[in-house]
Amino acid sequence: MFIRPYGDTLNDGQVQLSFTLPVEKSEKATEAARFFVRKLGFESCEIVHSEAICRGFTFFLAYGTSNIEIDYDKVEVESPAGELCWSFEEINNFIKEKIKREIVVVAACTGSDAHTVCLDAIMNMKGFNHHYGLERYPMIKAHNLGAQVENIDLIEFAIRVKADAILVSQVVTQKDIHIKNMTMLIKLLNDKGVRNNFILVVGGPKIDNKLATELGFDAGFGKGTYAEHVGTFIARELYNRGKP
Amino acid sequence: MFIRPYGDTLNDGQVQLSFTLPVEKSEKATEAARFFVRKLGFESCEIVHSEAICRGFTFFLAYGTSNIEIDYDKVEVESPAGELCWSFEEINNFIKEKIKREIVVVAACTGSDAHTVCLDAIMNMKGFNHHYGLERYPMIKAHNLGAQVENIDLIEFAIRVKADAILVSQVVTQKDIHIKNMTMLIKLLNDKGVRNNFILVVGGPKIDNKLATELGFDAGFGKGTYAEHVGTFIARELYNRGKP
Amino acid sequence: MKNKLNLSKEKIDLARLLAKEITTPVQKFIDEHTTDTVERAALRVLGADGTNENGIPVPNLIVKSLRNLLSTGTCRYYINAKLKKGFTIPELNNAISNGLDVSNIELIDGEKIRDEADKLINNFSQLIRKNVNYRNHKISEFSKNENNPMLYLIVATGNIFEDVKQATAAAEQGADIIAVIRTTAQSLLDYVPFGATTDGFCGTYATQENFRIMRSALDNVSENMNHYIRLVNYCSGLCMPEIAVMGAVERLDMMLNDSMYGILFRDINMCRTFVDQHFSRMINAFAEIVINTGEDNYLTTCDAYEKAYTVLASQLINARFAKNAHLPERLVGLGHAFDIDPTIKNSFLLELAQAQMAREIFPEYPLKYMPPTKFITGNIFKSYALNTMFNFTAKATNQSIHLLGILTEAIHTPHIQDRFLAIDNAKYVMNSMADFFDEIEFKKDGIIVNRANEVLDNAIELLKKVKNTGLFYSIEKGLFADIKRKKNGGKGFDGIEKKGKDYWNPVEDFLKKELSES
Amino acid sequence: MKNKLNLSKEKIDLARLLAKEITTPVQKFIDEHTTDTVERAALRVLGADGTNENGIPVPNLIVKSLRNLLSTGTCRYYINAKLKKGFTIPELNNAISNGLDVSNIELIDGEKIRDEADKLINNFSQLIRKNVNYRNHKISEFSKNENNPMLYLIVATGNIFEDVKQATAAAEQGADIIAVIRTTAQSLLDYVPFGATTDGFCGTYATQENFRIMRSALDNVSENMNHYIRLVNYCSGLCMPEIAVMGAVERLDMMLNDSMYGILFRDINMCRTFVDQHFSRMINAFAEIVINTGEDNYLTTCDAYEKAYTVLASQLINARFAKNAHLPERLVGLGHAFDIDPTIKNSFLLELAQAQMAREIFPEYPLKYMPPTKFITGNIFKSYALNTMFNFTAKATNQSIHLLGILTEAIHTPHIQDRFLAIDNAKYVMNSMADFFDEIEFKKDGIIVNRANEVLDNAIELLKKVKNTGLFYSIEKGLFADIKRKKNGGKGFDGIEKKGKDYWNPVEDFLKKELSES
Ligand code: B12
Ligand code: B12
Ligand SMILES: Cc1ncc(COP(=O)(O)O)c(C=O)c1O
Ligand SMILES: Cc1ncc(COP(=O)(O)O)c(C=O)c1O
Repeated sequence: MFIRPYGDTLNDGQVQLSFTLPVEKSEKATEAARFFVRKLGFESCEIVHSEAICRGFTFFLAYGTSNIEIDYDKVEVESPAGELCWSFEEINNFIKEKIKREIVVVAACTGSDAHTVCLDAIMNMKGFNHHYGLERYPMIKAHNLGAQVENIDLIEFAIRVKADAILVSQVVTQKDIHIKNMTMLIKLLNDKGVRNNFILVVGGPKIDNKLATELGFDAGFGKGTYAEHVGTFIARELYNRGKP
Repeated sequence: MFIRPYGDTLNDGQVQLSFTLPVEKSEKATEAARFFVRKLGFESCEIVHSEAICRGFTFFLAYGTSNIEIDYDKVEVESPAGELCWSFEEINNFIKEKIKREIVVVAACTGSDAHTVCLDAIMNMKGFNHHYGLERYPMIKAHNLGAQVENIDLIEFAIRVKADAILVSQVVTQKDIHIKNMTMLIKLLNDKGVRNNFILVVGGPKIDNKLATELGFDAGFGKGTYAEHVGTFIARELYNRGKP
Repeated sequence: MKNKLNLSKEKIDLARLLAKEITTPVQKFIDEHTTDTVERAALRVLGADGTNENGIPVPNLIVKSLRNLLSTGTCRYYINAKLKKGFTIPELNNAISNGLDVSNIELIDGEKIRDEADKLINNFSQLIRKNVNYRNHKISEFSKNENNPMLYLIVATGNIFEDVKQATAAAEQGADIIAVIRTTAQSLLDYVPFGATTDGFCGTYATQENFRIMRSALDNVSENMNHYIRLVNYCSGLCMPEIAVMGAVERLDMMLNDSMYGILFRDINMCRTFVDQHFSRMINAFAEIVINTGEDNYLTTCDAYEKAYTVLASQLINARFAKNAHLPERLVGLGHAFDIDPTIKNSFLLELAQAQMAREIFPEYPLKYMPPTKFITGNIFKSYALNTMFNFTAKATNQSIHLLGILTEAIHTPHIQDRFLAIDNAKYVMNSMADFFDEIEFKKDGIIVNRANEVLDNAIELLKKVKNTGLFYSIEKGLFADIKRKKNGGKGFDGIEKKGKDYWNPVEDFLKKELSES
Repeated sequence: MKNKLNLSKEKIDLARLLAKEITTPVQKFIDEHTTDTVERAALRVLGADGTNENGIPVPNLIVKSLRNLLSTGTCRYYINAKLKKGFTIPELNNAISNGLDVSNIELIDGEKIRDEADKLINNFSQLIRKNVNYRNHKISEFSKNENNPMLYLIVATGNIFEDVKQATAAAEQGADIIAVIRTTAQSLLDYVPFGATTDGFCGTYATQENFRIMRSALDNVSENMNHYIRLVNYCSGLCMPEIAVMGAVERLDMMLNDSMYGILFRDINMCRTFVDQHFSRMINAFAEIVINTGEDNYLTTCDAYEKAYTVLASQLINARFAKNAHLPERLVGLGHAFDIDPTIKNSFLLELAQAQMAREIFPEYPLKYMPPTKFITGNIFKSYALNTMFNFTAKATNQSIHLLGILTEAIHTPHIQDRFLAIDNAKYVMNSMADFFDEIEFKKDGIIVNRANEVLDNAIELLKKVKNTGLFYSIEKGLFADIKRKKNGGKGFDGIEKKGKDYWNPVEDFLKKELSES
């Protein structure tokens, strides 16, 4: 099936754009904006608004018509880590029956990142949107180290409590600081030779499974994740590894 | 000078997009959206929001980073008809001194179009945004035939009052109805052999000089036009044609 | 409902009285006249339908052949032909479309014709009553899913099948009401096109088949969503009464229908319009269709701040004409709009004043509130903010029918996501301030209260002038929307006929009887 | 100003009294202690500046060498070294950065040291007074171009030179206030970085040079626009007092500065924070810098509806600590936020209640109102609607410092057009309802009034509990923002020192004297 954007007629290819060009507002600037949109590959383009937003900068709103089609059947999607998702009870029962002991999980918001609420949504008793956090799971022993934790402290803690899984939250991403942070964690784990002792999970609004696995994590979770997603993944992964 | 869109760093190429794809919301749909944006030629793309807006349709918001640069110096812009713009007094004086008689102008909103206010903004005494309309000009005899006027009636009226200029307003543009309308006007004028008796001007929010001249008009005026723009153009054009 | 504006009851009563006095002589004129389209509408009630091979509708063929007999009414000839030829209605329509001239057929006994008229009208009235019952039933069945105010969305692709998709999507998104915008300038056609159409400009032809297609699509989605979706079209222009009949049959729920819109904004002859609106409103009343009046057009044409009082004056006149046509208040959706220049200081307070004033002067009427349009630009973000304030005002003043502002108003007819965003905005705002109306009071002698009183005073002034001048002559003088129309000018003037002594219109008689009884 | 909420004056007085009683024992603790950074701040006032080749700032070098003498105060040694060596201040700083250890130098006569201290402090105070005069002059010169509430915009590129461009653009777009967001986690550095920087993450290092660069850029644009643009930074974290000194010197106009933020949200030791905030506030008071407190953080961390009363409780405590530091009310920008889940029915009414309550309880304070952030998603249109309602609330309740919501809050730090759209929205809304505040009254016992009273009651409950428990122990128990911090835990704990009998801090003495006189 080939698809294109839809405005009010199938395949009309309508796309809305907005951007700023570093030039004074003028007819020429508008023409440049139109030219830019056309160069992006739009068949036609209407600049519906232009406004001088400060000296030397003009803001444009445009609608473009695109002929680009994509073959929807051929779109491949990395199956997200959270695709399989059991309920609170199912997770606990699975752990009880298959792993037969409490799972130990250690979580932290690492580096300079201080967005505790994001990790808390997964960890805290109360959870998020009426989904309890991992601390509430009878079969999970959950340690939340909070925010601005150094990678090395996290690792040492995980070793000390014999963690099964390490959960990392990364919310600040400007200038790819999260990538540096995550890469460093993997490197430290490898240096200590303990990488394979843990299931390694990372989450955050700009994280996805693809990025996470590429960097050497076992899974990555993005927006809209609940504790169940992570719980299911860890329990199953632990079982699959035959670790219990 | 090469320019690119600007978000917060020179040449960062940041563009905001939104569009709807005719598929149910899913990870795959999001991947398709990302794929689409990449295929448009964006270097990188972040889908910042996706929402199921009704059965079978998903709305996406994206930010893309574009490497496309445009050479601003090479952007060519059809000098807009209203580039030169005299004041109310200047126009009247010019007519008085150079043309030495009242100019006759006939205006209408043609075809099925009934957006009188757009034409009124140019014609009425009161004008628009504190710019008087042509009716107020002592040296211009302005006839406003109103809306939903047939092309043929407009032409006949113009012939009858010996108009110097015919002004047409076109606001409704869906399915290019304005183009059909404008083309028909030119054809009828040619058929009657009177095309060159008139300065032919068209205006409307989606009209520009390029389109107008391509279709055979003498000028086209878009958003933000005032009576002064049109008055200047007509007076000058009439003088240039040596018609007075 | 608590009043907040401290408007004088005496003044309101005076304004109503003036409106009554203004319409009285016009109503007299109306009662004495018929028009082409009133006749065609009556014929449609009896069953006239279909077109000839040139696409000319059967009702038009009939009325054309009876041009010289119009003053006696056309129904008699249609029924006479049926009886004389022993045709069923479809056979008769078919014969007419193939050239049968009903004016040539000798008239049979009046009694028989009257009996047959009763039968045919009975068919019609059964159908309409069934529609009304169905609608009432569905509305009460699904009432808990209705928004308040009701959210009204438009579709305007020009293609009825594309419209259906857009309308279904809008309903799924949460709309209560779908209006199918009509193609540019259909109002000037002196006939109603036939069949399903796909070639409108910025709107879709109003045809009975298009009505049917959309109604059935919306009935479908209504059941899926447990939410009765109301359907709107335009009962306006040169064929007002006929479209009323078609809407009644196809169970439309609302109709744009104004007593003066066609005159002012479409240059349709005023005598014609007054007669047509009356007949069409009787049909709407019988079919319990809510009419929506078009006062918003004053504000897109003139300055909304300066001419605010013309809206109120027109509402009063519209309301009075509606009453004359036996429309109960609950079926009269008086129009107004949020269209004051947003750069004016305190423009929002002025909007609040106007909306609250309408609410207090017309407590029992379902007010139709139009969004900002004139000051909407291509800056879709700014539009979204304006629409947020508009949504706020509607809820804050308890409006009834809320036309959603579309962020791309200045760009194109709505795309599928434009409607979604509009509904999302309205739902957020209205839920977040659900009880605001009950929570606040306005300062005595504040900007809001003073503005409302000023507008009322100015409306009374205008109404007094109109009363003294007479409505016909007032329009000639341009007292409304600065637009001047000649009493004998404009489109459709030749379609008016003074009723003769022997004028007979069983449909009109039926409606009058029915409506004055109820 | 007219009160609308019918809040009991007795309750408000009680709440204030409780806050006073809560801070009294803490203030005693504060008065008895100094910290590393208080000493460094005092040294900076005297002139200590620069870094050594490893980038360690001179004030840090001095304090480090005096670690064991902290209880006597460090200023005496710095001045002593200057006199003994016959250095100018730059020469002295240079020597220290090259290894001079001021702790080793024999002390000269106390009288001479005190005289020199007076001289140095006089230099500082002249400079600050000049700044204050300049600011006051410009503010009054350009006052007619100031918005009300003032519009506060952030820049956060991480690069001071890029920040300058963004800030200039924002000022041209109509901002009154520019905040340069600080790089992630600078608050945890126990020194202040030096020089111009370009490598921050989601914010730019707070350095004196960066302050200077931005100040001069904004002074430029202020003149061009005839509009004094205020500059904000963070006087927060482990170096609170030092940043206060830098801000005073570089004529910042506002500082984020909270008495408990660092404790709760950055795990900085509570004793340290209390001492630091006091000293920093005295500097801010002297330099007439408006502080902005951080109560909004409670609402992004906990549920804004449930924990609304914690904001009020914290405001009262912050206000009291500010008073203890001689900050007049006009310099205390108490923070709060519009961050209730927007899907809650009547959430807007609840926001209105909270904002109006803050206004009425703190009539003389410049309230700092934070935009919705937590419920902002990638749907930038929806964000724009939320921000419209937020702008409405700010104007409707007469807030003072209005942080503009940015439509891309959930996506990135603001792009140039994001700020433009934010200002455009605010200006539209606020102009369209300019006089709303005076126009409306709230229903007695309505949702708004009841909510405000409920929040006040709950805040009093919390304050009572805190008073009985003691502030230190209350924080240990997690009474604020559900966060528990140990009295002896957290960062910077080892930087606290009990003042000895011979403790001498001429800067503190000067400030106390100056401020208690004025
Ligand atoms: C609340 C908030 C704050 C609060 C945090 C309070 C707290 N106690 O956590 C405060 C005010 C303190 C704050 C501060 C800052 N913030 Co902030 N903040 C936000 C905000 C508004 C909401 C975040 C939030 O609460 N989301 C709700 C949670 C539940 O959703 P979530 O993050 O998506 O989490 C889910 C998933 O991502 C996933 N997940 C997340 N972590 C993990 C971990 C694991 C293991 C798993 C499995 C899943 C998972 O599951 C969660 C639940 O579904 C966002 C903007 C926004 N609206 O998104 C900005 C935002 C995240 N902040 C931002 C910034 C820059 C900052 C600062 C660095 C600014 C500064 N320079 O001072 C500071 C400093 C903080 C620091 N040192 O890190 C930027 C980040 C930009 C970027 N991408 O780089 C944002 C996007 C705002 C912006 N546009 O500038 N912030
Ligand atoms: C007001 C309005 C109306 C009013 C018109 C009132 C009146 N008496 O004119 C009413 C409510 C009646 C109306 C009706 C319709 N409208 Co209308 N309307 C608008 C609206 C909101 C504003 C237009 C306006 O007043 N602009 C102000 C004027 C001053 O600006 P302007 O048009 O740009 O004019 C300037 C220039 O263009 C130029 N100019 C214009 N004409 C000329 C002529 C000359 C000679 C020169 C030199 C210059 C010139 O100078 C002017 C002054 O600067 C626009 C949306 C919008 N916000 O733009 C929709 C809009 C134009 N309408 C639209 C539509 C579809 C209709 C209808 C056809 C819908 C329907 N099917 O029923 C109807 C029917 C009208 C018909 N038969 O034509 C569409 C057009 C879509 C398209 N591009 O095809 C729009 C864009 C709305 C939308 N998104 O759907 N409309
Ligand atoms: C009463 C009424 N009729 C009709 C229309 C639509 O216009 P047209 O006459 O072109 O169908 C409107 C539009 O606002 C209206 O208010
Ligand atoms: C008082 C205060 N300080 C500082 C900050 C900034 O965070 P950081 O401590 O990371 O600089 C905030 C942010 O909201 C704040 O309110």
